[in-house]
Amino acid sequence: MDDRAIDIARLIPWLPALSAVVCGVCCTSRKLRVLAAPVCIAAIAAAFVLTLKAYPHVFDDHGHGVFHVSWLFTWIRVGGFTADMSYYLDPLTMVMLIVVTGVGTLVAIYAAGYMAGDRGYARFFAAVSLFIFAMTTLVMADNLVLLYLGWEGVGLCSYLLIGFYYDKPSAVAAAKKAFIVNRIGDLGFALGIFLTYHQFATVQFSELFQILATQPSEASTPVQIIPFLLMLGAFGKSAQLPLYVWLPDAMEGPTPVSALIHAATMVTAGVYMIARLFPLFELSPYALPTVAIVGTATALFAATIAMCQYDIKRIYAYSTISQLGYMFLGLGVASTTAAVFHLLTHAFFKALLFLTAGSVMHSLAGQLDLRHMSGMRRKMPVTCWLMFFGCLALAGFPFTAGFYSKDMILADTLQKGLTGHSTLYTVLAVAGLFVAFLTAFYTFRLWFRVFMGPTKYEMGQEHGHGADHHPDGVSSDIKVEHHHEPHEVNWLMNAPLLVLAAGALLAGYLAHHWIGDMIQGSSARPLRQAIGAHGAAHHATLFGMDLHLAMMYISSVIAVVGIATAAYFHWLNRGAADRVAAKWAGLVRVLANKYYVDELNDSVIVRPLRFIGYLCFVFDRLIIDGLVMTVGFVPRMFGLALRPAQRGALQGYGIGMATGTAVVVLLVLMVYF
Amino acid sequence: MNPMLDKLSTLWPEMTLLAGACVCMLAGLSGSAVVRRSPRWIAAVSLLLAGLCVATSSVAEPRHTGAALVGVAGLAVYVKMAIVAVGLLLLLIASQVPDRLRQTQDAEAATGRGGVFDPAGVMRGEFFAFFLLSLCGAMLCAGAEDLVWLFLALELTSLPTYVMVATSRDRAGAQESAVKYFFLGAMAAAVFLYGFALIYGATGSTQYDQIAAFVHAQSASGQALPPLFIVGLVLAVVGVSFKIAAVPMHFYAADVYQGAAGPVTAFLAFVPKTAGFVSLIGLLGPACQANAEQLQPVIWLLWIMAVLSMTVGNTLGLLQHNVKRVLAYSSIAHSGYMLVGLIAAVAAATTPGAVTAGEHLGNGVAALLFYLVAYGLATLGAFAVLGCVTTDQGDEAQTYDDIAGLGQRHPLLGVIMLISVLSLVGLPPMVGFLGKIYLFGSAIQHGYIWLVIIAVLNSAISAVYYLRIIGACYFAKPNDQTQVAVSPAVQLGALVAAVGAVMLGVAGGRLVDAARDAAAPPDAAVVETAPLPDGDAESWSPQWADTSVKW
Amino acid sequence: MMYSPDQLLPLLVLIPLVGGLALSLLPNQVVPAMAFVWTVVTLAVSVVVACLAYQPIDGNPAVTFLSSGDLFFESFIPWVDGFGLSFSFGLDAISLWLVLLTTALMPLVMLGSFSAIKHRVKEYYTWLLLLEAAMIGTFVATDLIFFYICFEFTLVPLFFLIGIFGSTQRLKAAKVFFLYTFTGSMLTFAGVLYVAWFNASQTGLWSFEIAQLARAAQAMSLEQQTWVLLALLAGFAVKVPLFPVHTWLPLAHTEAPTGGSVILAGVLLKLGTYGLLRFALPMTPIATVVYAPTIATFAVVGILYTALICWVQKDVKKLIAYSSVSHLGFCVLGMFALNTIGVSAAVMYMINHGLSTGALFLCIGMIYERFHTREMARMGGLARVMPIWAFFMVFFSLASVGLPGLNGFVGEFLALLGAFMARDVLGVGYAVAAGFGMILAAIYILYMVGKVVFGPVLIPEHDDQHQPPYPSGHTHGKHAHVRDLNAREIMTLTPLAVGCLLLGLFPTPLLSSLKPAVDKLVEPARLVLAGRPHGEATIDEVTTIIFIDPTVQHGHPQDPDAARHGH
Amino acid sequence: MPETIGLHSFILSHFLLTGAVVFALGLVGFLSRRNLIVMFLCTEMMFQGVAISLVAFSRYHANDTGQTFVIFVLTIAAAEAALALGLVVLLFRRKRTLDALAWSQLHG
Repeated sequence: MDDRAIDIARLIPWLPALSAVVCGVCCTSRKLRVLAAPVCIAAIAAAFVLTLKAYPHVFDDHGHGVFHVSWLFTWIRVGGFTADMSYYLDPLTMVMLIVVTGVGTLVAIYAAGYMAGDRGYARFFAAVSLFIFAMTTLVMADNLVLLYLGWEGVGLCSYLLIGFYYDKPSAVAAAKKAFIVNRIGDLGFALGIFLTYHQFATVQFSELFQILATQPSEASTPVQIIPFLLMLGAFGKSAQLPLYVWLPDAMEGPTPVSALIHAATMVTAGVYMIARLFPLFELSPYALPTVAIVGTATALFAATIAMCQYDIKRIYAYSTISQLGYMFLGLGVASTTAAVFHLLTHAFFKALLFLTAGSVMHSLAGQLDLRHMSGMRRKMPVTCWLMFFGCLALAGFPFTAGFYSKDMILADTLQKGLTGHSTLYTVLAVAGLFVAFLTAFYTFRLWFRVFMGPTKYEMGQEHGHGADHHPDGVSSDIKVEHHHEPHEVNWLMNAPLLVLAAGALLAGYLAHHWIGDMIQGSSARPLRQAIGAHGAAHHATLFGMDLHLAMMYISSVIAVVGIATAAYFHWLNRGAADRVAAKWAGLVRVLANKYYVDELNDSVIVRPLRFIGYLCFVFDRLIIDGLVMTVGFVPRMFGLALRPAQRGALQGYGIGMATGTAVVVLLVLMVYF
Repeated sequence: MNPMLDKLSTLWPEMTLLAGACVCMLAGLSGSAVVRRSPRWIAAVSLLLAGLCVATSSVAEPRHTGAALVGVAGLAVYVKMAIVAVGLLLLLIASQVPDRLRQTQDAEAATGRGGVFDPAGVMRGEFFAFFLLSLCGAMLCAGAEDLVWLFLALELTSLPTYVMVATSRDRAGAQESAVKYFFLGAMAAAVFLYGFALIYGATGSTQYDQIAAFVHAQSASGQALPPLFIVGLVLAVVGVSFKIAAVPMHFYAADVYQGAAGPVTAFLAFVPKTAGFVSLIGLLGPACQANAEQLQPVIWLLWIMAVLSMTVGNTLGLLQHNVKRVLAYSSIAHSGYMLVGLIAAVAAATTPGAVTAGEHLGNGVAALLFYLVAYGLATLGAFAVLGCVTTDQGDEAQTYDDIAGLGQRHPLLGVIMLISVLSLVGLPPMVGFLGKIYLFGSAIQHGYIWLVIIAVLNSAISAVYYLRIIGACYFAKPNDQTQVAVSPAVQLGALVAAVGAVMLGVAGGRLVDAARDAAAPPDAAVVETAPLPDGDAESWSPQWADTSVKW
Repeated sequence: MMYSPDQLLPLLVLIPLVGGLALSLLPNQVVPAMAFVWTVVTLAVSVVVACLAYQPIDGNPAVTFLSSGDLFFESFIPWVDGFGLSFSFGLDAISLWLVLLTTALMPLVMLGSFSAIKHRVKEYYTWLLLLEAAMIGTFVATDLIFFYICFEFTLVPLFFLIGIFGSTQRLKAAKVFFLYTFTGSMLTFAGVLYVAWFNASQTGLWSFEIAQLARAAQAMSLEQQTWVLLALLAGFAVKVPLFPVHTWLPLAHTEAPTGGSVILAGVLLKLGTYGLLRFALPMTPIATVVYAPTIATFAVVGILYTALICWVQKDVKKLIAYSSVSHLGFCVLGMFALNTIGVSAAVMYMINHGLSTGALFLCIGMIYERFHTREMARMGGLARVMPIWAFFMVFFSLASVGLPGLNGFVGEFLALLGAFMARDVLGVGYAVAAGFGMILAAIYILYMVGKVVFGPVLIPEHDDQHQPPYPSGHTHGKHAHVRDLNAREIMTLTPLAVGCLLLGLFPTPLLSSLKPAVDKLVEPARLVLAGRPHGEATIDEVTTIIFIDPTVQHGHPQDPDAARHGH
Repeated sequence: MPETIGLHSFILSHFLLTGAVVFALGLVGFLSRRNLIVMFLCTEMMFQGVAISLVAFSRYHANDTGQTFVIFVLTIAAAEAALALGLVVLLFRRKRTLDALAWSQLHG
């Protein structure tokens, strides 16, 4: 078994792990610190190469996807419960690995430049390599418990990286918030695993899928509950509606982190999990519709908030939540191909957008507010065009990557709506289109604000190299360049952006057939509700044309209209934008304050819980401890009661003894005779 | 041979002590100072001689004593040997008491008027004489087979102690405790004497075996025991319980233990208590011919006395600031624990087909005897350490801050106090724990679950004031006003007691077997059954008491 | 048969005992080093015992001493034959691993307290070594009274350690600690005597052999077993500490010296759970099955209740103390799931908690040595000033909160899984409720880490009379030059960190060795569950109490035998 | 009941009654009187009360055990008297008073 070529893939997670250890060692001394970046980049790149080497082996000789399980070592085995460190390699894994290691390498290269000169340089790369280890383990896991290990591992790395600038209390609070909200999701996930083991006596995917294949379509209620529990975990990790609050605050971390973790890879873990366990989700009739509804609701909700935000990174954060909503919609309508395709393309253009935003922040010394910058195209032409391509892809401009993937999702939703005659999916498709319009609008609102219009800017307060650095006073012992002019970033940082831009533009066209074959060959192919985008039911038509062709036209029109309105309001006639904002002041204020969700959470959950905690502490000290002390006091009370009898007088004792004897004798006489 | 003569043959140990006492008296009055200082050696020699007599005294040929609770011969040997052993340790500790009295020194010093020595002032001889006499009385209690003999023995035990308490310290406290001890003792004596009289009245004889025959006849014929006998027995038990400071008669204990000097209090804590318990065993022996429900009032009385003694001892002990009063209340509490053993013994004796010799844990009397030695060693150690510390006014250590920081100032005394106190609490490695297993095991054996639960909770309460003593020794800052004057003899005595407590705890097997043999019931002693090999008795099925939970 | 080392176990108890007593003869300067040597020697002996235990017997790898599940290396020193008492030693997998935990932690405790203890050094190390002897004695004892002796003797050393070397309220803490546990264990003493007597009435012979008592005790009626279980719980639940009787722990922990609190958290809390496992399960199976839900409710309430309390604590040591109560709630929950997964998880949990919480206390001790304060409000951002310490602190916090890949996760996950699988004993609600404990654990640990390790730098001003932080004595600029961990301190923490990681990634050697021993302990309870009555407990009396959940179908995975893994 | 020429039971009860009354008087006296010497005398009365009952029983059982017992009781009473008076002299020399209440410093 060990001679199989596929087993080379077992090394993929352990290279970054090794790099994490090496970078950890580099942290200790200033001289070694510079060494961290190359080690990290090399490790992730090597993982990427290994992925490509293992790629052909997931197909059998006539091209159909097949899965391999390669065992590394025994992890947990107790009383029939087995969860080993072994990997499940199939086309879906390959897609995810390409995304993770590919985007990972590019972001690492960018970060080498971006983080140069930072005091925690080696610590940053140690955390990034640990993240890649956790993400690859998550993606390649062969059983639910190993998936859970990767799951919480990425949660830990996001905690470490969000709280990278641990001097800032806001960063520490954001990191804590991220970890705890993820943990809430993970609880659902863990309970899902328990129920799965309880029902199917196994947690390994290979065995699970065999058992699921033989399951009757009408599963028993406990089996139907499993997807809802797993869904909780997915929504927690992928920042969907109830548990999305942590992602916008996660922007406290350095920008490469936001790009890699909070845009491209980690947040897609939820999508991957549902795709991987799709046979399980198909079992219960209500699971997938719930996923679809939550996905669309989140997309709409996040898009509206993004409209009125002024911080660049927060806009992109809400945009990510919105795009993830799309992916969940795709999964909800059993079109895993569309969902994973959108995941792939989104990883490219969102990483691009974040990194270009990083370049803007980098050159404006940490300035992030839209209102304090405009007309930067003269100062930073390359970044301007790179962000332009990213925005096009995000807005879904025809023939860009975003266009293909978003269109596929909306088409499949509409098709399910029309063929299945269920109004739910039609409504979801229409909502999806409206969100596409909003997305186009807020993306280009940002772009026109930043790059178009008169060139004026206010430098951010962080002086020195790299973006939102430590507050001054903390003597960072690196040379401080006092730039007062925004400048183009060096080529080391722009090179990866070019690759990402190429991906954002061309990935859609190149990959939309390739992704279909990959998903069909993996565990994520829909078995029961086979409506498959390219499967049967070609005959659905809309406006006389073939459905997919029609959808292409509609979404391109929406994208162009969106871009035009954004151009009008935020480039040509900014005054009009202010007038509209003034007219709808109430709505704008609500959206700007993110529907006051954070304040709601704080007052409804955090504060009362803390009060209950305080109540328990007082209860513990007063009642339980008090009770124990009073029980301890009882003997002393007896003593105090008996003490008067010992007052020292001889006759007193005599009387005591006499009465004692008399009482005893009388009792004996009375009771017994 | 004339029964009286062979009776005398077993009294050699007592006679040696008596002789020793007289020689001490005389030596005390002799002209030369050296001879006047010699009584403590004379006492030691006579004790050793007595020990020798006990060891060699022929216990082999048992006399048929009819229906005593236990074979008198076996019990007597064990008790006498225990008294000799603990007596020797007490002697070591008490050897300083007479010298500390100012009167004795002044009387010894050359008086201004040309060196005339005032014999009345010299106490040294008398103290040791009374010491030996009291021990002799305790030994007599062990051998008693007759109410009159028992009465005399009890009086012989207590009268010398009144004098020892009165002359132990020059303080008013000693005199006050002596007067209380004397008068209350006299009253208690009157009570139990009246009890004896009623028993005699009901049965017509004062001999244990005749009383046993009478009771046996009564219970065999099915009638209830005559009320006169029951009331007599109750009065006797309550009267004798003055010696062991059980509840109705416990009032004197605290003041007397506080007033008297440390070593004398140690003496009071062990010798009268041993005499008291042995007499109770003797007294209840004949009564046990009756069956359980006929003896219900007596068992119920013992149950009340045990529970009240434990509770009063422990709860009042919590409130004390004076270490000696704490140890006094702890001795009341320990009497309560030992009464648990007595109850188990009576329950065993009154149930038909009672337990045979091979049986250990079920044997209340053996547990009682074992615990007596364990308790003796522990209190002896504690009081010895107290005796070593003198406050700046020249008085003995009384309160907690007198012995503050003892562990740091004198590590050996600290460790001895620690071992003694831990043994009193009943913490495992010490002999006290083994004693508690024996006592509570035998009580549970006969269904007294609730009694054991109360006893266990009481020993938990007792931990509070014992911890205060350890806390004072180890946690408080050393108190430099007190001097720690340690004479070699006292230190040796305390050390032997502590080592004994630990060694017996760890290797207590010997003592357990000795106690079991001592407590062998009469019929077993008469019917020469081969003593069961240790431990792995062959499978025989003892007729167990019914397993119903009594109270 | 190669030499079976039954003399090793008495040696294991005697070395620390003799070592401790021998310390009093040595001069003060050499006492710490000698104490450390004694503990290392004990560790060496225990490792030898472990290797022998794992050694395959006459060549067949599957059969080792551990595989049979019953006691091995038994030896016997006569003590009081009359009562059937003897110092009898014996090991099984559970006690082997707990002995290893004890002997592994002790050298680190010694190492950790070299700089902390300056006065009365001799007493400190003597009491620690005697404590170690008592703890090892508890784990290797197979005679009920010998177990009870060691179990109760552990109180005395700690009473002195807290009383002499504690901080401000040490006297109250020592008193409450001793009396609370002592009262509980005295009730257990009564229970023990009752069981021994019941055995004697059955077999006619007094004996305190645990195996024999267990066999005889199962014949007790449910009512008798309830009383005995109550007595056992009185002693062991206080020690665990289970929810309502836990109030002594925070006081004892905060007042104990660093070494004392590490051992208190590391091993002494395990005496309670070990006692429950060794006695409650085998001796009173019917009562255990009947009252498992009640005890599990206490455990779960304990988890959530104390986790919330942790969150509002101001003193970091009190926070960790309350967290121990919460963690051990998981352990008890796993134990009373009464299935192999649950009980193995409980044993694993004991060891994990020992390592991670012991390490946390060591870290806090190092802070206390430098700043003489435990107030979280007065310190912050120490990562900036002490990066190595920060790494260890974060590492052990995550281990204790159950991050996968570290040891806490395996114990916690399996405990919850065990509780979830035990639908026939406990309802499914227990696992879900305990799951929320995982979230609360993350909340209070990150609250503490956020305040102490991260955030803006704040070095506590030592306004009281303590000498300046650690040896440096520099003036206080914005950055007092506070020394990070020195080599000794790193050497104390690294083994624990490696232990956590290894147990996290390779728990199977431990778990598989536990399985036979655990099965033997759980077997009586499982028989009761399966309805096969014992003694006179009639079948209907048992089954009416415990319904067997019929709804679970398809391979109810109680104990599927073949361990399947991917090829 | 041994058929002897002893007392009839109803006559016995008279003697027992007197013995008990004497005993009770002694007890009450002991508990109420302040003077130490009088207290001692009351203990003597208690002993005499017992002696009366003993003689009565001996006559009732027509054997001499009771009377020998009385002789011993008397000797012991004498010994106690000697000791009591010695003690009282010691106390008087210390506090110049015979009041029992003077001696109650030790308490609590």
